[in-house]
Amino acid sequence: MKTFRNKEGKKILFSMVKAIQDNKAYLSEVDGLIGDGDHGANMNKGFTVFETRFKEENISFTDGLAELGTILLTEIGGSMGPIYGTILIDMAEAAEDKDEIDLNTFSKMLSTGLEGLSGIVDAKVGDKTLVDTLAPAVDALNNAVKENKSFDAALIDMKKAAEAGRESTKNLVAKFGRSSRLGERSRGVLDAGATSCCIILTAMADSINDLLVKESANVQ
Amino acid sequence: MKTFRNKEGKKILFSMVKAIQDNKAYLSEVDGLIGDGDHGANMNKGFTVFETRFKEENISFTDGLAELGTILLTEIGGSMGPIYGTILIDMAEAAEDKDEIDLNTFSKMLSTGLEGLSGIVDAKVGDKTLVDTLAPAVDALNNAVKENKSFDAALIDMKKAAEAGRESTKNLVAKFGRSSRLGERSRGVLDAGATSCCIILTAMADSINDLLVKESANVQ
Amino acid sequence: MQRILNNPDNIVDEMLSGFLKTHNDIVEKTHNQRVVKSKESVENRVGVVTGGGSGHKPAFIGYVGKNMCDAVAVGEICSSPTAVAFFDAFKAANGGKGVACLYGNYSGDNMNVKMAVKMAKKEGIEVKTVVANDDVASAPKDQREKRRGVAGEVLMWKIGGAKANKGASLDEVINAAQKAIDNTRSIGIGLTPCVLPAVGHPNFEIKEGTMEVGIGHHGEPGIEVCPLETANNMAKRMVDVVLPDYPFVKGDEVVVLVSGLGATPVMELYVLYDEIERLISAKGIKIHKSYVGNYFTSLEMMGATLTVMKLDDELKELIDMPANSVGLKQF
Amino acid sequence: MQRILNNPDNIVDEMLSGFLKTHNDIVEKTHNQRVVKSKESVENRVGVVTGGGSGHKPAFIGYVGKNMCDAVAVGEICSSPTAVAFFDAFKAANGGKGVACLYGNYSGDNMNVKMAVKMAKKEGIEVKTVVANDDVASAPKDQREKRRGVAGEVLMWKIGGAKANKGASLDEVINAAQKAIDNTRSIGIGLTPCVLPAVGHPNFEIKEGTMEVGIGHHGEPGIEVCPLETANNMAKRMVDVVLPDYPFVKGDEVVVLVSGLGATPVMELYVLYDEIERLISAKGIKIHKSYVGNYFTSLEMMGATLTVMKLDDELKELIDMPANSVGLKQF
Ligand SMILES: Nc1ncnc2c1ncn2[C@@H]1O[C@H](COP(=O)(O)OP(=O)(O)O)[C@@H](O)[C@H]1O
Ligand SMILES: Nc1ncnc2c1ncn2[C@@H]1O[C@H](COP(=O)(O)OP(=O)(O)O)[C@@H](O)[C@H]1O
Ligand SMILES: [Mg+2]
Ligand SMILES: [Mg+2]
Ligand SMILES: [Mg+2]
Ligand SMILES: [Mg+2]
Repeated sequence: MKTFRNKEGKKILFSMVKAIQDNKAYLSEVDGLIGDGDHGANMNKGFTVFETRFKEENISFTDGLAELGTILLTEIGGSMGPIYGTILIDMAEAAEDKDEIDLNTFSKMLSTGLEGLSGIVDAKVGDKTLVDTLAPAVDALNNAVKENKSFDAALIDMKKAAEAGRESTKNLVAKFGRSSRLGERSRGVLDAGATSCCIILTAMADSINDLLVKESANVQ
Repeated sequence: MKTFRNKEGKKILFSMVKAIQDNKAYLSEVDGLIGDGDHGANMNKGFTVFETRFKEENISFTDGLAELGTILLTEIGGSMGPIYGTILIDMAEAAEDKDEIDLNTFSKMLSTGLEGLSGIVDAKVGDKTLVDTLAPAVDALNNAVKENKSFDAALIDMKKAAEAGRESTKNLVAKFGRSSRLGERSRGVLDAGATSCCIILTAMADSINDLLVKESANVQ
Repeated sequence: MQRILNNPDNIVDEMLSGFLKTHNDIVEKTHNQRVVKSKESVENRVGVVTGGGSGHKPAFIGYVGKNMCDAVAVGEICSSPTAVAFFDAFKAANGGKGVACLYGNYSGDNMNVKMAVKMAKKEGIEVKTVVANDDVASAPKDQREKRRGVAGEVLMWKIGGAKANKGASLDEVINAAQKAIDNTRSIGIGLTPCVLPAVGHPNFEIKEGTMEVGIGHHGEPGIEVCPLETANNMAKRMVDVVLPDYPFVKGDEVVVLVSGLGATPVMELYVLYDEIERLISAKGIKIHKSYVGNYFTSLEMMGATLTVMKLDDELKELIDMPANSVGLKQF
Repeated sequence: MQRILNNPDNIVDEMLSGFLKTHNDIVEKTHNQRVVKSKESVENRVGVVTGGGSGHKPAFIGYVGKNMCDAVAVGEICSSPTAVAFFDAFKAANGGKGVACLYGNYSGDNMNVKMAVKMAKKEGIEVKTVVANDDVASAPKDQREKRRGVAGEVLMWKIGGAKANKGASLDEVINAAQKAIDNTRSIGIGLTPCVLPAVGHPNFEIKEGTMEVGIGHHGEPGIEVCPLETANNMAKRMVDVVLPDYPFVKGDEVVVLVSGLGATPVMELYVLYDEIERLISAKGIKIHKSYVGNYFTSLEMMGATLTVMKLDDELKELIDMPANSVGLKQF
């Protein structure tokens, strides 16, 4: 109930893939309101390349994150390539030697991802980017660690924080990316990156939770 | 009642100008159905240049026809420049030495205009062009001369023939000009040139008729 | 109508004014406001003239320049220039060795050129003409004299202009240009109509989801309206009409020109050419040179034309000669 | 969507394939499918690289060639190329004297270039960058670092490419390109939106009868939406934003570039330029050279951009040097 096996983590990656694929049109729609309407296509492309390439492969959670990140970084371009590429690769590096991933490790992974992102973008919380989803999610995990919460409870906190973070972008004015040129006119609409980040984190949390349940079933 | 004075013919020219101006949009609309939709604009341009240039001038019917024809030929281009330019200039040449214009002269003028046109276009009656209006109008005048009809009766015949000619184009397939590329698809619609030609001849007939009435009033 | 205009009636004059300011290294004005001439000298060689309606940028004025046309008569939008403009263009291009007037087969142009040639004759200027009729879709093969001239005119000008600049006689220039157009076939596919500024609404319709095969540069209807196809199918359709008409066969060497009709993104022209090249090469026909871009447009129509010209030694040498006009520059 | 497409996901690759076939006298492919290089040698001189999203034809690949860029990284439509593509472009343009990467200020490009520069450093290739930020409408003057790069990039490439070909050092090339962009200001007016092929509908709206002043190349909203104006008023509006920002003043010598956004008929660009020229000249500013045409587009958007660059002796010499790229040829 406290950990999941790194080598079983392929399921997590493929649930992330499916979540992005299912939301392709929605994400483009969100991006279309104040951006250029391609966020769904951008994300879907990278995630689907990963799916095709690793469908038949045995791959661990951290190796998969690194591979997915590398695909985004080297084959997708745009903003999403470097942004999600950096987050995922740095997440992977933070735990690549682990067989079992517990809350502490997972929390460190996400923090490292956020740090990596800060190295390449200047956006802070409140700037109406995916940082508004990712940063509170990281905080939620860190707090859960501090408060000794269980992994599954922590995941629920993370999801809630991510959702709240995503929702917060609605009332913000964009400061980075294409929508930033809109100024006040960008208010009132979700940020596309914050939305996709929430979708990814939610899929991650839900499928980790499934693995935890399975683990605990095995243990019992 | 049998003639009008050449030097009083400016009124005829300006009634032709007005008729074209009033029908600018209509002619473009007709041309738009199977041509490129500019016939009204093309005609209007030349006729309006003439209006502007000769509004304040004293000019006879034949001199006016020659000037209008020259403007069309040298300043308007397209198909209408050479076509109407040739018709009008040749009409003028057939009577430039006349002080009084009677039915015989007028009939010869229009015949000469049609001949001039034949020199530059290959279209015959039935090819869905302005020839379908002009040729029967010429025939009607020639017949009226043969039958010794009065000028005003002849003008009525000419108008009827021109109208019938214009209407005949509806059921024809275009053989010349842009609409000819349509083949069967050009059937069912009036020809733009035949329509403008009918408008011009009708205006001509009506204002000649006014002059004739005035002449006869003077004589009585 | 989302357009950059002042009074639509003045658009041609304003355009010419802007054009002359921008390209004063290549062109200059003449005393006739509707005639533009090249800065190249025509002294002691044949002059090359063309002319046509406006709205086909870079045609027609964009093809004035070194080894291309020497003077151009400019008409209103989609309307032939006046006879006087053609005549004045002949005068501007006359260097004493005669003038080759290379133009497209439209009734207005035919009439005005005919009258202008007469005027020139009276003044002792010898003018001979070639009438481009490369548009396969505009009449059956046995009525080639009825076919319109489309983007193949660009190749005709290139050949005629180059030949004139080699010092050839008027007959030689005319023969080369005539051979160029005789060896050339084109077809267009239209995807959206265009709006004449003075009219304000499209004067023909192409329904969303359909395309018009064989459309003319003024929206003259084509041979078939059919459902919109993929780029590859459009390529096949165009190649299948153009190649058999000449016919171009295995072993031939050709020039291929793919032109956009105006508003189609140039990126898509390359997508189309990619497949056209594959299809033509697969038939054993060698593409010596290709041109892809907006060479002959119709305001903001969407769609594209394909033009193929068969080369022989003379045409090959002439097509490869440098050119410096606004619409065609090659080193 | 009336477009010439196969699978929208493959459009960039198909376009590149067609482009390479057509322009094999100027460009060649590299082992990275998304990197196109010039046929000109970079041996023993600085190489010039750019890159950006697709859909801006002739930008970016159209500016590869003699005295222009040496290699270009190609992205998806309106999306930055990958870091790896930039890196491979650096390698392709590296002749041992370093590489100048001259690109536009977009967040994706900034990130990918930054990563690529790091990769290059590891391999011992020295890369320095200039980020174009000529779009006056995209941020206030005191935040120039936030401004987008638009059509002024073409002038930056012309200057950088010419300087590199004169054998200048990397720092000299960078300084010239930086000066070029520092001396350059642009603004765009959008009249219609564009449709990304993979999306299928416009992702922003410009209502019929209105225009968007200051619009970006990807439809980034401008500074003002107002009722559609005459060409002359648009010209005034553009000139009135661009001139005071630098500011360009009486006695200055400048280059003016008017680019269409894609679907606006080129004829209308000349109408616009005609008035722009009048307004600029009336201020006592001398136009040394002007470019009017589709130099930097956004698929099938309608509208136009105005770019003005102030010249000094160095820039004047460099802008006048010949160039042979698909998008810019001058003798
Ligand atoms: N400079 C930046 N810093 C942080 N996030 C950014 C930045 N630029 C873009 N983003 C994020 O990327 C999202 C847009 O992604 P996407 O539409 O795929 O790329 P693009 O903006 O290149 O079209 C935005 O909603 C925002 O969350
Ligand atoms: N070759 C021709 N012979 C006779 N009439 C012609 C010919 N070409 C065009 N026309 C006439 O011209 C009319 C069209 O005129 P207009 O629209 O002004 O010119 P354009 O066809 O150049 O746009 C046609 O309706 C037809 O009557
Ligand atoms: Mg986007
Ligand atoms: Mg017409
Ligand atoms: Mg017309
Ligand atoms: Mg994008």
